[in-house]
Amino acid sequence: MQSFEPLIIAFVCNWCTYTAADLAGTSRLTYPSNVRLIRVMCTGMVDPQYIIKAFLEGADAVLVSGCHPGDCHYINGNFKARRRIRLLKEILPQFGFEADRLQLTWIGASDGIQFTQTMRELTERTRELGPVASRSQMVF
Amino acid sequence: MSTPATRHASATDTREANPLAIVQEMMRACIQCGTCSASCPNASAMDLTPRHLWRLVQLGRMEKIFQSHTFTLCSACYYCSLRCPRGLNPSDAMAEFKQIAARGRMRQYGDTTHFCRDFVDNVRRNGRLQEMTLMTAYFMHMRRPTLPLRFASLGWKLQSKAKVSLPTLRRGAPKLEALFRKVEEMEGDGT
Amino acid sequence: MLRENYHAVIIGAGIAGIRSALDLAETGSDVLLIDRAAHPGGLLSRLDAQFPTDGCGMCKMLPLLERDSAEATCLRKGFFHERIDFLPATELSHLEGGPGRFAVRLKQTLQGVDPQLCIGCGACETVCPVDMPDDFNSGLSRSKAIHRVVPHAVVGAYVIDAAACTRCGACVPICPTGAIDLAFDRRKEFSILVVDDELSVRDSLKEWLLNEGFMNVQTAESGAEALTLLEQSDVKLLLIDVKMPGMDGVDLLKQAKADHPDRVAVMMTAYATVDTAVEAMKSGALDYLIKPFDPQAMLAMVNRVFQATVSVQERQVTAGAVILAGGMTLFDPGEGVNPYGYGTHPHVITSLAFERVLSGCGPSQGRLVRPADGKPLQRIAWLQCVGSRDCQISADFCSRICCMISLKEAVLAKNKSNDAVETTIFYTDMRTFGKSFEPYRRQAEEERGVNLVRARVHSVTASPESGDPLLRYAGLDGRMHEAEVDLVVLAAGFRPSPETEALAELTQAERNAWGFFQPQPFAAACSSAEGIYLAGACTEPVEINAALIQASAAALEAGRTLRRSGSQLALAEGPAAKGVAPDAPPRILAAICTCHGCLSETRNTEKLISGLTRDPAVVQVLFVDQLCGADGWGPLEAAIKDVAPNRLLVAACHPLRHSTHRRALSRRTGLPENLMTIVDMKIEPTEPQADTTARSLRTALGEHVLSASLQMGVAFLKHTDPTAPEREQVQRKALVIGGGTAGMHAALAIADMGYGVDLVEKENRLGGNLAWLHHTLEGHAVKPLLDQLDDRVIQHPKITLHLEHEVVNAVGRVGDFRTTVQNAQGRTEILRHGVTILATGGLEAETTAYGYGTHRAIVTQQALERQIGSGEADAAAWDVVAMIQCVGSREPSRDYCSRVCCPTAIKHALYLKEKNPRVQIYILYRDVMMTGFSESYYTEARRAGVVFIPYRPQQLPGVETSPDGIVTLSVRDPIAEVDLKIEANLLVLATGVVPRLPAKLAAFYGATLDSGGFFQEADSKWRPVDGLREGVFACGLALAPQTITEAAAAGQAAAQRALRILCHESLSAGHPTAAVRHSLCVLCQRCIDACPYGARSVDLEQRRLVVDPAMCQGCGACAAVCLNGAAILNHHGAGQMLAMIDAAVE
Amino acid sequence: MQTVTMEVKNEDVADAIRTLLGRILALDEIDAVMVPGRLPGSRSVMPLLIHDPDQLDNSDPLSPAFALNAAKQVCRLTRTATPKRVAAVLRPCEIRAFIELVKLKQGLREQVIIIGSDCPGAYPNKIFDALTREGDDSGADHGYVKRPSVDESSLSKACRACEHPMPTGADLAVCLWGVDTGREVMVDAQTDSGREILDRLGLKATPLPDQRAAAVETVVAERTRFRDSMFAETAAATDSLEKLDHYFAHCVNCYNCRTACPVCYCRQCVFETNLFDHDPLQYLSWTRRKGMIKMPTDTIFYHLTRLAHMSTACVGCGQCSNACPNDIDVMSLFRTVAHRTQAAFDYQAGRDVAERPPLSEFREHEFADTAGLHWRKEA
Repeated sequence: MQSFEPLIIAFVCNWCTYTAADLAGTSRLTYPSNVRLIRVMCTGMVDPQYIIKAFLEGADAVLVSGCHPGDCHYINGNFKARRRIRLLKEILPQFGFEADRLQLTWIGASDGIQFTQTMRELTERTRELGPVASRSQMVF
Repeated sequence: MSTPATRHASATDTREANPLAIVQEMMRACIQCGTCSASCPNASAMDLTPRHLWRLVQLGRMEKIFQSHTFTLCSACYYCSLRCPRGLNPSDAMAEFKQIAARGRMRQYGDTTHFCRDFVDNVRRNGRLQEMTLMTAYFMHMRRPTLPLRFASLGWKLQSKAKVSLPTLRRGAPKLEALFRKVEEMEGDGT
Repeated sequence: MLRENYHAVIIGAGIAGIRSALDLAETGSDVLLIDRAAHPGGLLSRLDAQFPTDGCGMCKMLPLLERDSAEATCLRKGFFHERIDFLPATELSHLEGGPGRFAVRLKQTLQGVDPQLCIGCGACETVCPVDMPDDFNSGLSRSKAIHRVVPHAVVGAYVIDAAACTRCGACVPICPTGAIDLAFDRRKEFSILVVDDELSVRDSLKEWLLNEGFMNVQTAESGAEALTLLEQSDVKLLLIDVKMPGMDGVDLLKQAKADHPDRVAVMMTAYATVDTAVEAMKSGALDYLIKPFDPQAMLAMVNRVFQATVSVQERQVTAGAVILAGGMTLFDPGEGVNPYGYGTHPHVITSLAFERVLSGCGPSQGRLVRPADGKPLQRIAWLQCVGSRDCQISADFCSRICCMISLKEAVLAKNKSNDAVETTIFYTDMRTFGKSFEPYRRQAEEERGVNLVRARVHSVTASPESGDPLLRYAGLDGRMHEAEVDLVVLAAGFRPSPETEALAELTQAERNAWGFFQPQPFAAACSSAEGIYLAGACTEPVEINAALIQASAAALEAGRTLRRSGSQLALAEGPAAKGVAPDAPPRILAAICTCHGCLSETRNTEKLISGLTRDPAVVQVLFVDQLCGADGWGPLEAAIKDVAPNRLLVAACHPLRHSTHRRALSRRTGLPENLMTIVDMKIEPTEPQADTTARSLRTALGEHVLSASLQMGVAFLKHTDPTAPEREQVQRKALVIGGGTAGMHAALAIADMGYGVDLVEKENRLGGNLAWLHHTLEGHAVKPLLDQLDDRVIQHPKITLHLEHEVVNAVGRVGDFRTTVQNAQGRTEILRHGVTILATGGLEAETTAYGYGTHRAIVTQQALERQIGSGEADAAAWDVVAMIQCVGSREPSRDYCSRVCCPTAIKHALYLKEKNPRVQIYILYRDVMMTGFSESYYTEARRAGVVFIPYRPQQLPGVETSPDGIVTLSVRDPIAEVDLKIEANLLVLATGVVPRLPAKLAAFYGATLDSGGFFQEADSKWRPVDGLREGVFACGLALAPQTITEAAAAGQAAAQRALRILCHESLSAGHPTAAVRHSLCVLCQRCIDACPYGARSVDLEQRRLVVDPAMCQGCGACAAVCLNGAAILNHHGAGQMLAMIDAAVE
Repeated sequence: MQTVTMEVKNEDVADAIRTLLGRILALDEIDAVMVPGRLPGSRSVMPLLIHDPDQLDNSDPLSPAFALNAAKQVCRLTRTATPKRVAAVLRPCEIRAFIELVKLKQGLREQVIIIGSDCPGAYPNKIFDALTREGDDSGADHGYVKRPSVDESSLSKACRACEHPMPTGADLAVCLWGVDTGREVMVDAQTDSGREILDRLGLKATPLPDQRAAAVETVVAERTRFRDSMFAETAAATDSLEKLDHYFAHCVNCYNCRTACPVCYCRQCVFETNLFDHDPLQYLSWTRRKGMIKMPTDTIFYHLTRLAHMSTACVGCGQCSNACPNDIDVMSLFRTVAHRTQAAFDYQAGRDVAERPPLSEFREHEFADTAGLHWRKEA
């Protein structure tokens, strides 16, 4: 268990959180290499399917991160995302994916530090949770 | 209490018709921000704040202004003028009130007006201030027999500390006289 | 890289400059955008959030049509448009010619770091020994002499502060890409001549200079010797002693300058001859040094001269028009009297600095702590009007936006602290003049608990115990109050930006008394100089909304000039690159940047190659060095020609850096840009090696992550749909509804650009409110404007006027609307047009308050203006006139400030005072909204003796009428503490403005109304005249309460926005764009609800769902809401996403 | 008119309803009635669209089973506006499903007069099939109405767990509970159109009996009890990925559950589109990574996605379980999840046509807790 390194898939919006990720990079801040960033145009385009797929295929946590409320480049995509995450937070924990494994955050363009902190904290939390129970034996 | 809005002075008013005109001219642009009042070191002793006073000026409330002793407390430190965001000169306006009061020989400011006049006369006559003669002249002008009593303890204190000079020769007087004449000439109206 | 000929040069790359540049570029102009600063974005690059949205949203300025012409990225990272070149650190040095044929000379200061080579790794920063205040964070944090200009910036990220740099040289070897040039070689060559009759002076100077790296120093002991040497070598700098036997210093100077005026000379003088040295400066000496001088001062001066010589690059271009968009700069509260102790009291900062305190990349990383000592903030005070509305410092104007900025900062502070922080704003008038500002204020005050105190704090002292700021102020209650706070934020006003004076001289554009550029009457974007236009805050401190409207108007005026002078615009239709057949199997070329060898050293490249080529779609893997430079893209281009891939995967650092290269590569190879993907390798410097200071690079990604990133890139490309998007034809004609100020300006603007306009007006005449307006606050008569507009509209061959017509129905989409108009007789006509401009205007609001309608002496401001216009107003007959402001406005039922009422009341008061100096005028107000330069008229009105009496909405003035024609007002004066009875001959009510935009009409075009009934903009800050649905625009009073000049500018702005569409024969989608797979679609229409842009609709005839590709912005909300993939987002599709997830977990 | 009474002769409640349908069909504006009925030559129950009043004899408005949820069939009849309307006899779960479909623009509510009745529940298709094959379905017919004489345990699990057995949302509700069905049934108008229809049928007005509320409450309480224990059982049976996999171990990706689902309104499920036509290399890549994969793939992915897509619209009719060839209890899982997801959005599928599906809308200020790292707040 000690050597467990979680895999985290982060769907980040092109406008805010991706900029924050870049800002973290240019500020020479590092975040755990456990995280795989998938840039999306907007959190509002993250289909619940993607998150389910990520969990089934091997993600130990999934983060969806976009602009602060009111900041969305596409006006309200982040609000739509929030409802979808709310929905999945009802469904996934029922099947052994602890609620903490799915996270939604608002990380603005200037929040480079917050970005790395979030990544670190999520990695740490996921490490605590350990691997998704019995997934490795499943052959669905 | 409701009062009708008093007539407002305009630039064409003569000083006689509206003694306030000159102060109104000076303080019209006041926006009542209160910087003067907050800046004023004597504000706590004033019955009306300077801002209140300027507002009364704008409204032409002569009687209320001259019921107040606010302007007599102005020590002309010019803090207000330094800070006024409208670039006005409240210190000078205060001085102008004093002038109006003096010119109008307003009884309520008699103390101040007489004292001021006797002070100047004393210096003019003696070339310097002679406290004893100043107070004598002041008491005479005030014609209030009880008045000297009010100053008695102060006078005693000052005298015990040798702060009151005895009458001396009028050494500087001739030189000062020329100065006073020149001022009179410049002011023209002899007040 | 740069072009030689531009359609327009825009000076200032703040948001107004960017707006003008984009507007011009989107209508086919090549634009050169320059800025004094090393980065675009101006003041706003330092702000994370704006009022009243409390968000950023700057990216909403990016093109919505032909989206692919610009990079879809946060504007704070950088700004790229294919028709815009941006030159940082550049100033105008000379301007010649006129409209259509300006010769523009520019002076660019090189920043010591080559932006093409710098990869932003930051190695230099770690070794730089110079610790200095960080400008970007308003000096609240520290930076190095070599530093990042904007934390977010990706390209041209680092610059050297030449004044602070000690030229220690540490950064040069450590830079892995050799991007830093401290000009040591040129320093060695830089030729200096020291002329002094004293040997000791000559020798010591020479030694000092040699030590500083200036190896080419000659000396001469006399003027004659110096002249000989000057003939022999190309001396750049002379240090001349004033007093020498024989030819003296000044004579030598004159002769030396006579041949080479560019030569720089510095005089050296003893104290006794300072006058001579000063005199010498008139003969061309740069400066003088007094002997005995400090070697450091001497060397600093020589360094300055050297820097100016080597680091300035001159450029010359031509331009058809010039737009000045230099913006404004913050007033320095430390200037002058400085009653608030700015710069001396540690806990007094400016509002701009507080923005940095709030920022996630600010000095405290967004934690709400006091900058000076890190104490958590619990009490913050804002002081308004610092450097504004202050006649003592020649600032008899209002900086207009500070009230809202402070409100916003207070709300943001509340947000950050979960409402724990106590916030107090000390103000004189809370100027919430925009249409959404009043509700913002109410919310801040009532819901968020921001304290608003109407008082002016006269000075700030320190608490003797805690050292915390102590504020003293006179309350409205007449008592003195004291408040101790943790931090004082000075709502500093604004001043013209520093280069304004020089620009005015170069361009001959006039300035006003405050130093801002002076626009022409009714033409906010026009300067006094022909061909020179004005955008944004260079004319007056303004908010984003107004700056952008004016910027669009400036673009319009520039475009008009270009057209008049016959400039050919370079609008290419259709994608240059050929598409790829959808059924062609993917052939991916993967090019991986080895970034100065870092990859080959540390990576098992074989493993990478075998990993990638396991997928047969990857046809070749190529390792290239320095893909970021021109060197790298050459081999790549050759490989593309050789391998003929139909997809390209690039792994390099910072995708944005490669924008220009990628575009060029696409043009040259024909491979569409959307089939190229750049994976960010996040290159980082390694720790210094033990034996050398030099660093190498590594990618910050672990080996496994890099491999996964590449696989994800392959997955993304492999599953992308290569089909080129379709184009939709455009009806190149405009419909303008409403023939008032805004409508006429819009119609003329579009018609002047050669497109047909149908102008529909309900009334039987043009002009709208111009018909009754008599003169403006500034004293301009309105009638001539109306006559001129009326004439031009009627005579314009491109304008078809439909008087007494109304719109009864409309259908369509951007590029193709069909509108049915009907005349009074009921005859209808169908108009086809590509764009719609709603300029339906507004009216003075009706009222029944204060006895209006019951007495003839109670009138509205409009009625008074009519009386003035007709000569009926008999000022001489009136002794007392009273006015009440905010009648029915700024109340929950009509929750906006009508903005024009205060200027109108004051205009009328001044008019009456002029006609009858004895008339007494009382204006009853809540907050006097004399924003910007109109403030000076407020001062004037006060000076003229107009009495202003504040009232509170909780306690409205009373009005009684009597049969003798006198109206008696009763109101309490809170300062004088008296109840006033004002017996007036005339009571004038300012009832404000209401829009005249029927919801039904707006709905025809998919537009909606805001809570006040005005047109709802797509974004109140960033898209001020656009509807959310593309192709529909609004201006004038239908948009917001506006003055004539503002309405004219809004009309032009709307026209400019419309021209972006009309200038195309057809419109195309960008990448990504949504589409529909009809075979799967069951018309549940959830996607229609999800689309924020109204780009989706049901085609009722064909019973199928359609997407307007031009309106779609590619957010993908539709695809996420669609359950079975009938709604898809091309180029970011579900197939790509699922494949990327698979690759990510590999 | 609000409520009318209809006489029941020979204890044949169904016949009383047939009489009602006859009167409705006689109205000018009604073109046809859709009602469950016995197919000629078989005892199987299917929705019949009847125009000829004589054919009403084939109808079985209180049929003890439903082979399919008829909501989709109503959609077929109401996709576009027609000059005349139809009437449809629907079970409460069918009404709810239809309302969900109306929200998704698959049918027009105003095109149909919905007649519902208190629903005693239905037999699972297989049991009913067995009963009819035995040729004696009297127990499955007559006695059915006279619950509780029917053996509850033989009813479908979905019905036993159905806490909404009332025809909410119908224009006309046939009331059986709390009514002496030996003598009469009552028809209550629940909408304006329902009242208009009743006005024109010339039936006798009557108030609803007082004891009805208590009778309904008893049924609902019993079902809620059953439902909650079903939730607990199902949750326990699926609370890990391993158990979930086990739950669906027999799934063959036939997608019958989604075809039978009344609210799964897609023409073709996303899992049947080319998005899941994986490249052969893809399968190999998966098995390379995992060592072994089950074919066909994407089974759990499908069920979880369908939960995400449809659980907020689930009306609990149980047709998914009915349709499963391998007897997977899809319904129990769906209902267990749907109960949570619908509660999360304060939503109830089919309750009100004016309520928008939770994922079709959003508000600026809501679910503040959903964003941000949870454990951070606790700290």
